[in-house]
Amino acid sequence: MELIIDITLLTFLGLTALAINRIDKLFCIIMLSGIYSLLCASLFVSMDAVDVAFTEAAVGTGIATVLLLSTIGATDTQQRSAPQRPLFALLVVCATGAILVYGTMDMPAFGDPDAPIHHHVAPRYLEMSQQEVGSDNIVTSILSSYRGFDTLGETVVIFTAGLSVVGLIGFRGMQKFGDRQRAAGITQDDMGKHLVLRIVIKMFIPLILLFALYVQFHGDFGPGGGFQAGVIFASGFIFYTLMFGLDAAMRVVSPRTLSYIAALGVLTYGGVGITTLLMGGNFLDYNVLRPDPLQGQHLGIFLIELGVGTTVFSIMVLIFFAFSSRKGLRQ
Amino acid sequence: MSSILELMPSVYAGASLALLAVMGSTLVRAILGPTAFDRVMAVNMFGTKTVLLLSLLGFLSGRPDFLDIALVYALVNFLSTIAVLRFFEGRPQVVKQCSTTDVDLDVNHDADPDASGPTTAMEE
Amino acid sequence: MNIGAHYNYWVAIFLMMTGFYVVITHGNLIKKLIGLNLFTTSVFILYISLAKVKGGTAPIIAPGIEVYSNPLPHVLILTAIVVGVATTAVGLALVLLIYDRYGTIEEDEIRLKDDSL
Amino acid sequence: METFLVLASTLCISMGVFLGITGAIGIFRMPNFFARLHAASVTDSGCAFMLLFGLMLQSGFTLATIKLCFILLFFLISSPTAAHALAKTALSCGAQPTSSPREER
Amino acid sequence: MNHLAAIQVIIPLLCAPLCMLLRWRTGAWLIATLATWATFGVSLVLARTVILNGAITYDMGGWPAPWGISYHVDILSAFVVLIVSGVAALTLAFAYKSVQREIRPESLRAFYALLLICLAGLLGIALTGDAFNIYVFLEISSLSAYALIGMGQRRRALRAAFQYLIMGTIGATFILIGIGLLYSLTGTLNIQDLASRVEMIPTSTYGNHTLITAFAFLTVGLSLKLALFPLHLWLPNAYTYAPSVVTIFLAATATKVAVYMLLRFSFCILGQRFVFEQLTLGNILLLPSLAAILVASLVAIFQYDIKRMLAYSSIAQIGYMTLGISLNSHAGLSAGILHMFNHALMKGALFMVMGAVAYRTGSVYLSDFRGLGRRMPWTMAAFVFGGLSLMGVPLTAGFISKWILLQATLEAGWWPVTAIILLGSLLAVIYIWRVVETAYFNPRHEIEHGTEEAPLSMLLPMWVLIGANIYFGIDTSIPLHMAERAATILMSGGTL
Repeated sequence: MELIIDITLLTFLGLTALAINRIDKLFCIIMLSGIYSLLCASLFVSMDAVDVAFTEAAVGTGIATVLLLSTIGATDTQQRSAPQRPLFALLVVCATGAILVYGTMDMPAFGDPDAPIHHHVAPRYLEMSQQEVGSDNIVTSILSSYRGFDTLGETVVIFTAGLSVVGLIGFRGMQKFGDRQRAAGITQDDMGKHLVLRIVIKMFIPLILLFALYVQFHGDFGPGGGFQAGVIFASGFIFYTLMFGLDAAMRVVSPRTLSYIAALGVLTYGGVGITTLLMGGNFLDYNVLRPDPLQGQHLGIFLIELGVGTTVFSIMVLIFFAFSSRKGLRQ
Repeated sequence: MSSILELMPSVYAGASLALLAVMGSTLVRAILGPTAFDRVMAVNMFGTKTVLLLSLLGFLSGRPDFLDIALVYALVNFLSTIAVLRFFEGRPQVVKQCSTTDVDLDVNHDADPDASGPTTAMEE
Repeated sequence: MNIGAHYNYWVAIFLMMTGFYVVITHGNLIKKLIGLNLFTTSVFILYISLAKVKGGTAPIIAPGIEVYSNPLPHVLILTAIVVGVATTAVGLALVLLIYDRYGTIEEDEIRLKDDSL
Repeated sequence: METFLVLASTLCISMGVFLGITGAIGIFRMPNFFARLHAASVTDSGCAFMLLFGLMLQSGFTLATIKLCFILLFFLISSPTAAHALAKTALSCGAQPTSSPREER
Repeated sequence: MNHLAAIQVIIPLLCAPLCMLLRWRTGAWLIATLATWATFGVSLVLARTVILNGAITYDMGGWPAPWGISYHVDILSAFVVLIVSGVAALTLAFAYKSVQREIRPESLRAFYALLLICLAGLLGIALTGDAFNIYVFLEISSLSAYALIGMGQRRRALRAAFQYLIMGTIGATFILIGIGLLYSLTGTLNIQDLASRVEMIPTSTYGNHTLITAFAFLTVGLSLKLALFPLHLWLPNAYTYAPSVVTIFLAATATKVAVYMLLRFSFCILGQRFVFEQLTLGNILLLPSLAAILVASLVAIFQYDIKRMLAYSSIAQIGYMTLGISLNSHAGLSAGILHMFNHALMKGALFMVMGAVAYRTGSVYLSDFRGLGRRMPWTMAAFVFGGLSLMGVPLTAGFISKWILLQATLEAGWWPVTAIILLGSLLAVIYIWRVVETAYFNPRHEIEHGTEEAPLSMLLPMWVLIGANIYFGIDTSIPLHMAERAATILMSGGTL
């Protein structure tokens, strides 16, 4: 049964990818890339990758589609140029594809239980992580404790993305949006006419933020964690901005404070690492945080998930503010 | 008694196959859809069907506590629909650019962004 | 059942190649970024299909379940998804500024505008 | 009791699936956008309600039922609103709901 | 003090958010400079401890090697870390004045934070002993590099940054595929554990195909990051249109770390025996490196924008490094590693001269250099010395690495290759002389706009680099010794 679901989802993915390649209207491609991420996420669920499906859906369909839409909102929705040098590209692509297929010939079959990767490092995570780290969700325990330095790198990558948007577009660019709107005489640049939508969204935003907090602190026992919580929290803010306009949203939280929150998030994560250093353990070794190592692990994971959540939330909202502040430039 | 409960997984399996078929047809509509709004509707419908498929998969694989993911899908699906509507807010000429078939919408004058109200007829 | 054994990998490779093709041929900068997104997402499918164990469930310890899928590729892919989003965000910021300064997001028009200086 | 629950949930799920399939056929048969939107959104909400209700019957009083309730609640509110907003924007952006299919221009 | 390896990466990584928290703009520069000087100090101590008592391993989070992420710092990593943090310290000292002219004041804090993050990414790659961690820190350094290049004044900087982003991400994804295939064969991600388990795979039967494909993808991905000849298209635009400070930093460090990754993956993980005997990496690398040396130097001669000329000469110098590696001999390898060090010194100094000239005259075209010999004597003198080192004139660092490379090629009996190396140096003489001739011997310059000498804060770091160039040309003991020991470790498969 699972095989049939896998194969159908994969054929849908192939179909969407071909459609994305053929259609030349940018808006249609963005919609199809939204569907592509949804399909990917359901494929991940059917392959038991629950946290990854969570993140891929929240990021691929949510944030990426919203950012792409605000980009083509500020630029143009027409793809004019025909594909250049298709034959050469087809050659290169087929060559790489052939090498890859040649490479997978020796790989273990799909779902084969005695593949090497299931017998070397992974068994210890599955057996020992409850005694050593004390969280049911093995992925969270690896993410935050065994390979915690990778997650610090991940947080810094998100922080870099936010910094580059701030460096390239700049805070003043975002502030200028307000007076550019007023100059153009558009007083209410929001979806004022949608009364029903406004009430529903006003009702939903607090629930969404509450759900984000649930996901944040539920990371140990079920799918979820800092990154997913940050994205959902940011989608609550994005809902607010879409409904009530960028000016109102910027009055709620200004881009400058968002960059401070992001910096504090990364510093929380790094700070936990440095306190473990000062308390005698290695960098990011949570056992030294509390007398009882298991509690230390819980405290450490809690703090760094908080750091990841704050950083991701503030950077996602910051990038969205920067992109939607370019909206008025085109007219 | 237990024989009745054995029936349920096959019901789930049948339902998820049907849902896959529905998702397939929505996907085809999303790719072919003449007007831009068809695509938005198709994506919205695709999202809801995926949520239902996930709930069924959760029950099929015996781990019903994964329904948080289904809830996030519903949330994200709603978010992308609202973002698209925000994108189309007050920009009718953009809608024509985004429709694939260059159906000659008899637009006598280019509707300026603020004029609301129907000015064109749009169908296959 | 050889086809079932490698079907995942072959479709992942097909998606990779479609994304790669889109990146190489299409001049529109936003379409290139979407192609890049296709390319990286299909590498994730390759990783996750490595991790699946037949008969295993998600790596969240639940009473009475013995066989779990391998959690390590999931962690790697969580980081890689974040990297993918960050790259797309920086790419889109650059596209916005390129449109600001060049007035177009088609690669050949940009090249024309630069060569005509 | 057990058999009743099983029968009820099978009935609900098959009803939901039936609605889903009608929706799928509807979006291809309907002449223009608004008719298609009507077909899609009505069957969407219906299919979601019936299917989730069927699953709720199956899972009894556990955490899963509460989560299913949340999903059902969210669907019942968000799906019609999204369809309404989509129709409103389509109307304001020039889509003309033709009264009858014969006026094919 | 065994936390050195962790502190080395943490200082720049956590000082970057600090830069963002300050409202005081020059404070950001202050934090950045202090952070880089502290990192340089730590790298000196680290290098000393590694030289004295061998490789340091440091388990992040307290988890032992194959389960957690562990840092393995051997001579080669310490050598690369020394280069990267030294150049970073001097670049930040140089950056105070130069950035005020080239970066918008409001995005100054973001600029310094990104520079620190790029430094942390490069250091992270050099130190880590975990294959996936290399990919994460590679992405950190490349992402900040895209943004830094995009901040250039001219609109072409945006185009160059976008092109670099596309090619860089494709390269990084190829590396990710390579790591994934290696992981699917062995099950671990720690480099030493990976190396031991790759040996166990009987490459004749099972696992041969996947190993070869993993090696192919890793080499293509790394040579894209390395800007090896056919895949170098992003480098000239990126270095020409980026702000001068970014060009100085990237030119002297980013490609060296990419060479380090190539060494680490092909020698330590896949094993020197497998890579060179079975897959003949030697011949695969030989042709592109020779092409790089010749074609890049030839193209450099006809460039009017001197920064672009130096960018092409960087591609040629990278050809020398990969040539050293492809010789597959101890001497060749140590020549390649030593050239990483010398090239960082040369290119750092030359691009600092470009920064000073751009600071004074606004652009670095050949016509701007007319009469600079008199008006900016110190800067142009630094250019002359840097040029001499680039050509490989005796008593300079460039000569040492060329000399050892020539010995290695003669020892291997490839006399046509030695001829090409000498031809490459000859071409270097031509394109350096072109600039020196316009600067010193050009007759009268019509409009004598009063550009006086570059400020002291720029001249000092420039001359420190030139001094290092000359000092390490004469007393080559330290870098040569480190390069040779690194070569022995690599030839023995990184387990020593």
